[in-house]
Order: sequence, then structure tokens, then C-alpha cells
Amino acid sequence: QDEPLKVGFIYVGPVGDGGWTYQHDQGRQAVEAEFGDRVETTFIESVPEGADAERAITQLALAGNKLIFTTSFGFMDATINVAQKFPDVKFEHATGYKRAENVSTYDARFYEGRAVMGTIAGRMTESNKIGYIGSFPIPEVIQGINSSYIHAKKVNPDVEMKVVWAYSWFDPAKEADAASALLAEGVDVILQHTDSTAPLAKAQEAGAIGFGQASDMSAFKPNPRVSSIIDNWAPYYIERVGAVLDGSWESKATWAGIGDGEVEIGEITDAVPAEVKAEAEALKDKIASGEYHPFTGPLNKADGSAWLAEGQTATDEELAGMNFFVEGITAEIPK
Amino acid sequence: MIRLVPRSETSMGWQIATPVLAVLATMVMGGLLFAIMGYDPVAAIRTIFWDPLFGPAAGYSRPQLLVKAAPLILIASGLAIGFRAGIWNIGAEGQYIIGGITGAAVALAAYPADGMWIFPAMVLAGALGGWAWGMIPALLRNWFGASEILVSLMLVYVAEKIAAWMAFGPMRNPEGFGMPGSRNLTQYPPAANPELIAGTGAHWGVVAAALAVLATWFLISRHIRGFHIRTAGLAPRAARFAGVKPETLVAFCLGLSGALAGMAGLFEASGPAGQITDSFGSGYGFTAIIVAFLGRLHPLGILLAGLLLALTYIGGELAQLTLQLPAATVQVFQGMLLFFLLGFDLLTRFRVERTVTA
Amino acid sequence: MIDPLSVFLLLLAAATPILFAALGELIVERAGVLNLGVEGMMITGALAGFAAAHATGNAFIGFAVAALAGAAISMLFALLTQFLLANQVASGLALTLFGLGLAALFGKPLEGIKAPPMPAGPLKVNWIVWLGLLMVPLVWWFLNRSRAGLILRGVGENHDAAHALGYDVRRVRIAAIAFGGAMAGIGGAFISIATVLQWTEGMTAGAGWIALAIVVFSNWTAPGVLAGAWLFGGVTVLQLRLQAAGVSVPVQLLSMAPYLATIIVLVAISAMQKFSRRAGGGAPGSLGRNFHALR
Amino acid sequence: MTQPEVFRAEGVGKSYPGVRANDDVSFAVLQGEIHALLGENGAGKSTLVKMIYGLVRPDQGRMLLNGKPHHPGDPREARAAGVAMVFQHFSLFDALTVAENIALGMENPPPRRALSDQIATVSQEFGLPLNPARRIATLSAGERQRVEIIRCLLQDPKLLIMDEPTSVLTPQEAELLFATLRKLADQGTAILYISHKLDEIRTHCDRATILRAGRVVDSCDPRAHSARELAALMVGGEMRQIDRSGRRAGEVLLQVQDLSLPAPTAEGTALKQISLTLRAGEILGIGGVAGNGQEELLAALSGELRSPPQTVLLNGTQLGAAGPEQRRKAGLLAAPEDRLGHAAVPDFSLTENTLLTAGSRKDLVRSGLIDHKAATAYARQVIDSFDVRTPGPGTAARALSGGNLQKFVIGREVLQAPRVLAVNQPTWGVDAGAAAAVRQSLLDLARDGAGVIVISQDLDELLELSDRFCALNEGRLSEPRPTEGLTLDEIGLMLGGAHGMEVASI
Ligand SMILES: Nc1ncnc2c1ncn2[C@@H]1O[C@H](COP(=O)(O)OP(=O)(O)OP(=O)(O)O)[C@@H](O)[C@H]1O
Ligand SMILES: Nc1ncnc2c1ncn2[C@@H]1O[C@H](COP(=O)(O)OP(=O)(O)OP(=O)(O)O)[C@@H](O)[C@H]1O
Ligand SMILES: [Mg+2]
Ligand SMILES: [Mg+2]
Repeated sequence: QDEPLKVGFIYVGPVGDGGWTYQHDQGRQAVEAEFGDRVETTFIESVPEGADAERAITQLALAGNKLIFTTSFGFMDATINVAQKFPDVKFEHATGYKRAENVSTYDARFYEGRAVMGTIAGRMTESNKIGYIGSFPIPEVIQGINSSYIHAKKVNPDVEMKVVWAYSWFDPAKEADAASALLAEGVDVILQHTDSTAPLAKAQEAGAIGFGQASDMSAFKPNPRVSSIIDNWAPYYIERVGAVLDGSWESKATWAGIGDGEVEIGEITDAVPAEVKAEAEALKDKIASGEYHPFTGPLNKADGSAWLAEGQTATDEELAGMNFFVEGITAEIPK
Repeated sequence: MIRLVPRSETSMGWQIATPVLAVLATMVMGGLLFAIMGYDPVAAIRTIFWDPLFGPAAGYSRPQLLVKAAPLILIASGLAIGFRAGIWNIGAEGQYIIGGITGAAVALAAYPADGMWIFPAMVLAGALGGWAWGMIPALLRNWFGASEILVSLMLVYVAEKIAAWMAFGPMRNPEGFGMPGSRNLTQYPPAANPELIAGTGAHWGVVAAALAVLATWFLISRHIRGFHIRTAGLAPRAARFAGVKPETLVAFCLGLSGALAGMAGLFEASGPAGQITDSFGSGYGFTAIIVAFLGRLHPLGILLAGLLLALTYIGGELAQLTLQLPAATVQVFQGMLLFFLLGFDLLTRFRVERTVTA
Repeated sequence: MIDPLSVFLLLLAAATPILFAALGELIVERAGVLNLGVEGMMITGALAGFAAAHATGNAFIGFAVAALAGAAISMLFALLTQFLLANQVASGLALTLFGLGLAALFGKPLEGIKAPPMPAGPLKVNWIVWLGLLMVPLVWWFLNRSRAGLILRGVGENHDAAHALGYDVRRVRIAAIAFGGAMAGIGGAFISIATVLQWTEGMTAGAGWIALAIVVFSNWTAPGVLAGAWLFGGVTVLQLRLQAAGVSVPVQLLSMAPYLATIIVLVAISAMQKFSRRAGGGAPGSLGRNFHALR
Repeated sequence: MTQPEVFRAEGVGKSYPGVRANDDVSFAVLQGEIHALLGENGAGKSTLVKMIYGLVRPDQGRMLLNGKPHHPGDPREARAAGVAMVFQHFSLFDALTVAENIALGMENPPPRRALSDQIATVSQEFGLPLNPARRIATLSAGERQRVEIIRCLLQDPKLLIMDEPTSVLTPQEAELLFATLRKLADQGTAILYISHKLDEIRTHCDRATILRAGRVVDSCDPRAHSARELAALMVGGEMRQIDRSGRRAGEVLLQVQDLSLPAPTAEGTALKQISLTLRAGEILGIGGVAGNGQEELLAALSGELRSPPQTVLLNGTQLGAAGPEQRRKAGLLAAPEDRLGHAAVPDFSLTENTLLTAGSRKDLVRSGLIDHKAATAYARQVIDSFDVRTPGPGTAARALSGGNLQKFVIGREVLQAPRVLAVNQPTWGVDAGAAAAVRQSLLDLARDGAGVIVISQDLDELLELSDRFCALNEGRLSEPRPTEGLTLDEIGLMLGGAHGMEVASI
């Protein structure tokens, strides 16, 4: 009967990156599977941020796409600019903060998943040293580091966190080197906020453990990858496409977490003792139900100043602009 | 047996014919590749070469051709000058980044002031920044004999780190919720580099590229400095005998190509890209090397080569969009095009003769 | 404190891909050819090696196939520059573009698969790392002690004279290019098979360019290549180690360190050569120039 | 004649596009003879010997070596058959050592140490001492020549080909070379010898085959003919007579005072306290073994090397610190030794090559802008006045033969009416006819009141041209002596016999 709804996606990396873009494309495929003939999806991969992004988004709009997902923070201004020229097209921008009549934003509360990883890490470490490979010092990554540390510390007061910045989302060789550097520091659990499997490979060589990032990285199961934090965009994408189809789409900011299924905890393998696994899953459930917030006071900032009082939880605004480590992390955030 | 006989003068006819032949050959081979990949070869070729110019959305993509080609042409014009003198600046990418940063710095320092002076000052600062970044390898070569190839290349990485530092540190948008990236300059009118005539894609960078083509053509073919540059590239001792100081030439060529790349960076930062981010470097500086060679280091050739490469980029995006051709396929296709262009170039310099040998 | 041995062991592995690629490019450049396609050949090796290792379950077969694949794709460059006399700089850049695209295209089915395990060599250091170290004296010996190496240097130094003495300049150069391709292929495969253990698009992430820089840095000598690879690998590793150890040094500065260090050492070496007036080393006389003989 | 034939060519022909380089060439070389191959530039000498050496394949005819068919596919086959060759242009590898260069010219070189010993032995035996470990780049032209010769000698050749080996040698070095060749000939080697120096051919060669435009036009005993007769055979007409008349020394034009410069490159020579005076109408000849500072002295005069201002004075104006362009404007011009790549750009047309030096004096460049029309006109003027044989000013410099390019390069400077012209090796590798033309133009220039400095290794040339003569030795210039009455022996002493071939530095 009707023309199918055309939905476009702009990816910052190749769909085969096995991480960020790969997961967005999984979401796109889920949309196809869900709506079948009623939608027609298109994507452009490996679009550099900057001028090329604006052109690629415009091309999608010109090609008749009525809903366009722009899946990287760097596409923010381009998305807004194009949205002004195409008022009847709906835009969904991932991880940004600028909205408009026809531009929504969406993001995931990765820090919720990090809390679970932190718990496992704190329990599993024997050297009491946990390594964290950061990509860039931006709020999202800092939230993750803080959340992991807080929950590792909770289950293991002696734990220490070592941070290395890779200054890249995806650079396998560099990530491998970063992992090696951490391992040489005596770390036996590695958390990563970069997208390649290189840190897992290094962990395996050294007999340490690690976690899948963005995608499940199941090739490294059961060891060194003992669990993973998965970006699952499918529920959100299906919801938003559905909203356009039934005419209920409105501009909004979404920040979904474990409870919405947007942040998934990948299988916790048998390399993890049963009681630790149970503890981790209990935490996951508490976060999912909203009973527990990973940033709950008392918490101080690294410089010793007070942040959250007993029982107080962090506001979304505070989290969105987070630029400090919590007390106990000795590393510094590069300025 | 086939043998190659050098032409005493490069053939004008073949100079025009070889690019056409190369494009045709690429279409055939590329079509084959697309067919093997399971795509309709005719549609793919048409999408890449035809649609950006005359397709349904050509009204949008034609101006974009200029937008994409302008930085390539601007940078390549400068590089070609140095390449002719045997001075190998392969770090234009770094000069582009630094030019973008210094240019944007002027705007960010002036923000939110108003004034006609701001944009010209930014252009100047961008050119100066690129020039300064180009002068580092020049001076290191002149003072210590360090290879400008290596130094300029290493400085690309340093510039990228500086861009990241700027995006996360001093230039971070204070209203940006801690996310990396400077203010968007297109939203700050005195600093913006907008389309000059709506629907043409022509911003100041396009104007600058056109001027650069004219200026370098004049320099190379009419001015004694250009003559000395060519001399130095072909016979360095003869250049010295003619009275050229190699040091001056090194500084001139690296400085000039740096300044042009820096300007390209600024036009991009204040226009199409809009801001300084950690990924500001977009590869224009490296692609421009290819453009310079495809254009046979000649300003007019560079103009055409820049447009051709822009065409394949934009056509490639269209092909991804309409045919879901993977980005990698387009890249392979571009590689092929370069191979054919380079290979067929032979015909301009040699005659192919069949020999009868016993 | 950071113990030097652990840094050294890390450095060995971090330096291996660029060491292979740079040793290969050293031979190519000593034959008078400038092949800027190292990155393209590395990524080809990374993919082909990984595919073969995965298919056979044997990492060593993977490295052998990577070498073949690197050599095979380098023949495109050889065809362009040695037969069609195309500009070497542009041809090399085209090869990089082509190789990256081709690998991305053919790598699609291999995404998300893990590499087969590799038995560790002595000192728990990968066999290929040892092989890389062994290649340094081998390449040195080949260049400075063997007849074939002498011919190769002759061809690179003055191709007209080599031709006049009856050496087949083109054949020597093609062989050198193939060797360079094979070495780059192994270097690339080290990243996919031994470092990351997976295939991912664009995984060489600029290592080929560093390898090229190291050849210039080495002043076209094998020990110089080793020193360059170690310096680069060492500073890379050290800056991450310093971060990991929580030493408070500006990260941005640290991440520039490998590149700045390379520049500084290059300047120091160049200055020493310039002011001590010591002749020796230096770029091969015919580097980057095409040869065409009339008969 | 009792000696057997070592080599015979029968009806050999070779064409290049547009040129018949060799046409029906037949001749024979006998065992133990030194056989000269004579001809103008472009007569086809090099082409012929390249065919014997396997570098070029003949289109027609056949060759015999020791009675067996000889059709080498490449030089290595030729070497295996017993042919060795010293090339017109050095075929050496600058960055490699003497031993490595020699090893590259041999089929199965012995191991390094043995080869070094062998080089030492053979080079001592023939009185051509060489240090096998030296890099070529650090050797003088004479020493390089030795490397090429030793490379041949080590192979025990049956036929030794030498293509213009003496064009870069001093008389002493040339004498030594001939002594070596004679020794070899006496041992039974056949030697094919190409040179433009007719005197040395007359004194040293047993037979001569003369080529003109690719064909054999005559064969004779060179000892039975005068140089003029030989030249006439080559050219197919009469040679012109050099005219030295009409010169008078005038006021002082150029003064070089206490000029000292460090060596510009690792291989170069330092200049030490050079002083000289040049008057109008005078030709000053500077002799010496190559590598004793000739290039540096010319560069110091041309402005490529700069010195303190007062060290170079032209008409009293201080020019030491001035660059080439400023010196040209003042009237001090120069022509370096190396035509291709130094005095001219091989890939540029002749028109473009005029812009290299004549831009300001001939008004070809005005406020930075090139006047292409004027440049073309000037190139044509040089071509016409100096009888440069070429299709036209649009021809690339590399497409000219050496002699013709040399005439162009000298003509380009002479027609700018310099006050002082300094030239280095003005007739290097140039055939007799072209050499005479170049020399005459220098004499004419001096007659018209300019001062001329001729740096050369060719003593005959210096004696023929110059009014005063001095020697350059390890960067030092001797006191000038009037040429009249100067004997070759005296000159040899001035050059410092110690720096001849015999006791060359190792
Ligand atoms: N490779 C070539 N291609 C085309 N023409 C050539 C080539 N080599 C030589 N010729 C031509 O062949 C002719 C003979 O050249 P050849 O080099 O044999 O002369 P030559 O007698 O050795 O001269 P010279 O005294 O200058 O060394 C010339 O007309 C030359 O232009
Ligand atoms: N590749 C070539 N193409 C065309 N002509 C050539 C080529 N190589 C050599 N020649 C011509 O061959 C002739 C002699 O060749 P040769 O290499 O002996 O030159 P040359 O030594 O510079 O000349 P000369 O002996 O006069 O100094 C020259 O006229 C030169 O132009
Ligand atoms: Mg000759
Ligand atoms: Mg000659």
C-alpha cells in the first residue's frame, strides 16, 4: 500500500569495526527485521566527522529518507544544520546535546554496565590492580572509569586503578601496547573503553582477564573475556522507527540504561566464580529496576572536596559534564 | 617485442587523451569488480561518474564538488611547486591542521566581538600557522641537513596530537558539556566562511583555490623564481650556478606550500568543517599529494585532478547511498583509477613501437 | 619504579611490525626504489595472513601466506613503476589506497573471528619477534657482504652504471620490491595474528608510514632500522608505561613523544654528519628515479 | 702482419630512431695492437663499441671474436667472452668502495680479502696504485680512471675497449696509461682505443679506423699522418687554423686576493691563499691535475662559493660576497666543466637554458618576468654564431652531442660580452672541430678586450691559448709564468711532479 518509510544511518566507522559502528548496524538490521517491507534502510559508513558528514547527511535527506540516525558525537553540528534545511525529516543524533524540533538525541548509560564490570573486576583481581584503557577524556569515559572504580572498591577496598589514555577509539596496535603497559604494571584485570579486541588478546597472553566492549567480543570467551558491556541500540531504534510510522514521533532526549535493555551485560562466563557472578547479576538487577544508582553518596572528588552526601545520587546534568575522578583514583585527567 | 621510445617533447594529444583512456579503463575494470561483487556495474559507474554531475540530486552535489575539490587543489598547488624543486613536503596534512587551529584561534579569541577584520585576520593567521609549521622542516633541513620528508611527516602526527589537545583543552567549547571540540565558527558570523553565492558551493576557499591555480601557473611559467624552482628540481648544481641559494628555495617552497595548506585548513575550519575537533585532520593533505602528481605538477592539471578526485569521492558516497556499495569498494575503485592514470601516463612520454628482432 | 627489562620486552613486540616493514623498505630503497605503499602492503599481509592462519589453524602458515600476499600486491607497484615508468611517489600512494580498500572488502567475512593460538618462543617472546631480530643481521649481511647485495646496492646507487655493466636493473628492482612487499606483509600479519588476534579494517593504523620514516631515520642501514624501530617502539611503550604508572606528565605531550623523539634524533644524526664532514651512508644515488634502457 | 685477428666486424649496422648510428661497418683488431677508432662527435664510435660489449644489439652484420661468432646478449656475456671496456662516462658507483666497484665489474670475483690483495698486486704491477677500501666519491678523476682500468685488467681481457679514457687525464696520467696499454699489448691483448686527442693517437696507436657519420671512411697508420691530416679525414674537409693574433694586455680587470675557502663537500678541496691578477685582453691558463681545487676555484669565481668581499675585485669593486647573479651583472661570467647538470639543465630546451645565465645581461628577464621571445631569439643567436648543430632552440639540451652543447654553453657566455670569463675544461670530450671553434671564440673574446681564465687539464690547450700559465696544486695556485718559452718539462715541474700518477696518495 504505502511507500515504505526510508530510514538512513550515518556511521563514523566501517560496519566491520566489531565495536561501535558494528553495534549501530546491528540496530539497523533489527529495524529491518522488525518492520520488514514497511521500512527501507540505507547506511553510509566510514563518514569522517566534519564537512563530509554534513554532505552525507544531506544526501540521505535528499534521497528521501524521512528518519536519519547520525551515530557519532562529531556529527552533532552537521545534523543540526541539515535538520534546519529539511524540516519534514526527523533526525536522531547519538550522544550529542543539541536538539531541535526535528532532532532528538539519544545516548546510553554505559556507566551502569561499568558498575557491574567494576564489581567483577574488584572481586577477580589478585594483585589488587585494575587497568583501564580510556579513549578520550570526555564525560562518558570518565563516568565509566569512576563507576568501575567505585564498585570495584566497594567489594575490594585494597583495589587500585591505573588509567592509560589511548587517544583513539580504535587503534588495535596502540590498544595492545596500552594493555601491555598496564599488565607490566602488575594489573591483572583490564577494562577498556576502546573498541578493538587487542587488549583482550594481550590479557590472554598474560593470563589476565578483560571485558568485551561495545560488542560482546565472544571470540575471547570464556577467558580472558569474562563478561562484556554491549551497546544494544535495537530497542531504541525500533521504538523510534515505530513512532515515525504511527506519527507519534517527537523531539526528545533519551538516556537509557540497563533497565531499557540499551546497555546489556554479556554472558558472565564460568571463569568467574559463581558467587561473584551472582553478586554481579544482583547489582545488575538492582540497577535495572532503578533501585540503585551507581553514583550514590557518600562520594568525594579526587581533590578531596565533597561531591555527594550519604544517600544522595548524581543528577544527569552532573554526569553529562563530568570532568573529575572520584576520590581514590590517583591518575589525572589530561587537560 | 615491444619497446618504448622516449618522445623528444611530451605529446600534447596524448596528454589530453590519456586521462580519458584511464577513466574508461577504470570504468571497465571497476564495472567488472562491481559485477563480481554482485552489483549492477552500469548503475554503479553511472552513479559514481554521472549522477554527481547530472543525476537527480546534482543540484546539490555539483556545488559539493567544488567544496571537496577546493582544499585539495589549494594544497596540491603549493605542493607541486615544492615537488618540482625536489623538495618533498609530505606533511601538508600537518600544516593544514595547524593552519586550521591558528586561524580558528583568532576567531575564538575575538569571540563574541564583531568586526570586518576578523575573517581576514583568520585567513592571515591560518596561512601564518601553516607557513610556520612548514618552516620547521625547512629550517631543520637548512641548518642540520635533516630530511624534510621525514620531519614534515612526523609533524603531521604532532599536529594531530595538538588538534586533540586543543579540542579537549584550550579550545574546548565552554558551552559544550565537556565534550571535545571548539565552538562552531559557522554560527559566529564574523568568523564564518559561508557559501558566497547560494547554491554554488563557492566559499572563500574555492576562490582561494582558483587564485592559487592562477598564481602558481604564473609563477611556474612566467616568473624567474618559478624557472629557478624547476631548475633546482632537474639539476640542483645548475640552479646554484644560476644563482639560486638552495636554502632560500627550501624555505620558499616549504613555506609557500605550508601557507597554502594552512589557508585550506582555515577555510575548512571556518566553513565546511565548522570547528576544531580532535579529528580535524581529514586526509586532504595526503590526498593532495596524489592530486599534485595526477595533475602532472601542472596547475591546470591539478585543477582537473582535484575535481576528478572530488567526483569519485562524492560519487562514491552516492553509490554507497543508493546501491549500498561498501565504502571499501569505492576505495578500491579509486585505487584502480589512480593506477590507470599513472600507467597510461607512459604514453605521453614514450612512443610504443613494435620491433622486429631476430 | 618501571623496570627496564619489562619495558624492553614490551618494546620488542611493539617494534616488530615496523621493524619488518622497514627492513623490507630498506632493501627496496637501497635498490633505488621509493615505495610509499608500505601501509597498503601491510594491511594486505594482515588480512591474508589472518585468513590463512584461521583457515589452517596454524599461525606460521599465516605468516608465510602474508609474505606471499604482500609480495603479490607489491607487484602492482612494480608493474607501474618498472614497466610503465610511472611516478614512484604517486604509485606508492595509490598502492596504499588500493590495499586498504581491497583488504577492507575481502575482510568482511573474517570480522569477529579469533586468530589461532601461537606457541610462544624463548623468553615467552613470540617467534616472529625473534625472526625480526634475526632479519637485522641477515639484511645487513646481505647488503654488505653478499654478491647479490652488492649488485642491489649498485643498482640503487647508479642504475646507468649498473646497466652498463650488464646488470638487469629492472629484474633486481622487481625482486627488491617483492621482498619489501613480503616483509611488509609479515609486519602486517604480526598485528593481526600476534597482537590483536583478530581481523579488523584499517588495523595497521599508520604503521607503514612510521616504517617509511624509520628507513630515512636509519640513514639506510640495517642497524639504523633496528635502532629506529626500537626508539619508536620504546618511546611509545614508555609513554604508556609512564601513564600506567601514574607518573604525572601531560598525556598530550607524551603522546607526541615518539614523533618528536624521531625528529630530534634525526636532526642530531644529520647534524653530526653535516658538521663532522664524514662521508658515508645517505640516500641511494638513484632513489626514486625510474630507469629506462634503450637497446 | 703476422699477428692473428682478435676481433672482426663485418657489415655491422645499427639504427636509432632517425639516426643511422652505424652503417656497414667492417674492420678488424689484431692481437697485440693498439687500434684507434677516430671520428667526430656522433660519428658512431660509442655505438660500435657498445655493440661489441653487448650493451647494444646490432641490426645487421656479424662480429667475430677469436674467429668465433660474437653476439653477446648482455655485457656479462661479453665479459665472459673476454671483452672488457672502460666507458666514455665513468660507470662507477660513488657511494661504493674501490673493491666493491671492481667486484661489480667481474663475473666471479674472489672473496673480499683475496680481491683486495689482487687489486693491490695488479695495481702495483702496472704502476697504478689504489686503495681498495676508498670510496669512489673521494677519488680524483685520474684515480677513478684507474679503478675502471684495474677492473678490466683483473679479468685478463683478450679485447680491451677504451672509450675516451684520457679526456679527464693529465699528460702524466695519460703517459702512464699508455705505458700500461703497451705492456698489455705486448702480452697479447688487443686494444681498441677511442679518443679525440689526435696527438696521443699519433704517438701511441698502431692503426686507426676512421668513422664518419656511422661509416668506415678510412683505415691508416696514424704515425704516418699529421694531426691535421687525421682531422681532415674525420671531418671530410679542412680544419680551421687557430688565430692568436691581435691581443694586447690592458688595465687590470680582476684581482683575487688571498682567497681561502674550506672544502665545500667531504670530497672537495680547500682553496688556500689564492691570489691572481688578470688584465684586459689577457688569457690566464691554470693547469693541474683534476681534483686539486679546479671546481672550487671556478665556483669561487662564479659566485657559487662566496668569500669575504675584498677577496674578489672586478675593476676595483668588491665581489667576494656577491652571488652569481650579482657578479654577472658586474661582468664576471663563468662556464663550469660539467655541461649536463651544471652549465646546462639536460631536460630544458636551449631557450630555457639561456635563462640560466643570460637573464639580466641580455634583458631576458625584467623585474622577475621572463621574456620568452627574447630568450628564444638569444638562443637562436648563440646557435647561429657558434654553429651549434641542432634542429632549433626548442631542442632539449640532452639531445645535443657533447661538442655541440659545449659550443652552446660557451657561446651563451661569450655573447653576453663579459668583462671577465672563467671557464673550466672548455673542450672536455669535444671533437677536434668543435674544440677548435671553442678555443677560437675564447681568443676572440680576449682580443676584444675581455679577460679570460681557462682552467684545463689539457696542457696543449693551455699552451695554445694562454699568455700566462700557473698551476693549481692541492688548492694552492703557483706564481704565473709567461707561456712563451715554457717547455712541457717546466710545466710538469710546476704541476708538482709529486702529484702525478706515480706517487698518488693512498
Ligand atoms: N640511445 C640512443 N638513442 C638514439 N640515438 C642515439 C643513441 N645513442 C646514440 N645515438 C645516436 O647515434 C649516433 C652515434 O652516436 P655515438 O654515441 O656512437 O657517437 P660517438 O662517435 O661515440 O660520439 P662522441 O664522440 O660524442 O662520443 C649519434 O647520432 C647519436 O645521436
Ligand atoms: N637516450 C638517448 N636518446 C637520444 N639520443 C641519445 C640518447 N643517448 C645518447 N644520445 C645521443 O648520442 C650522442 C652521443 O652519445 P654519448 O652518450 O656518447 O653522448 P656524449 O658523450 O654526451 O657526447 P660527446 O661525446 O659529444 O660528449 C649524443 O648526441 C646524444 O644526444
Ligand atoms: Mg661516444
Ligand atoms: Mg663524448
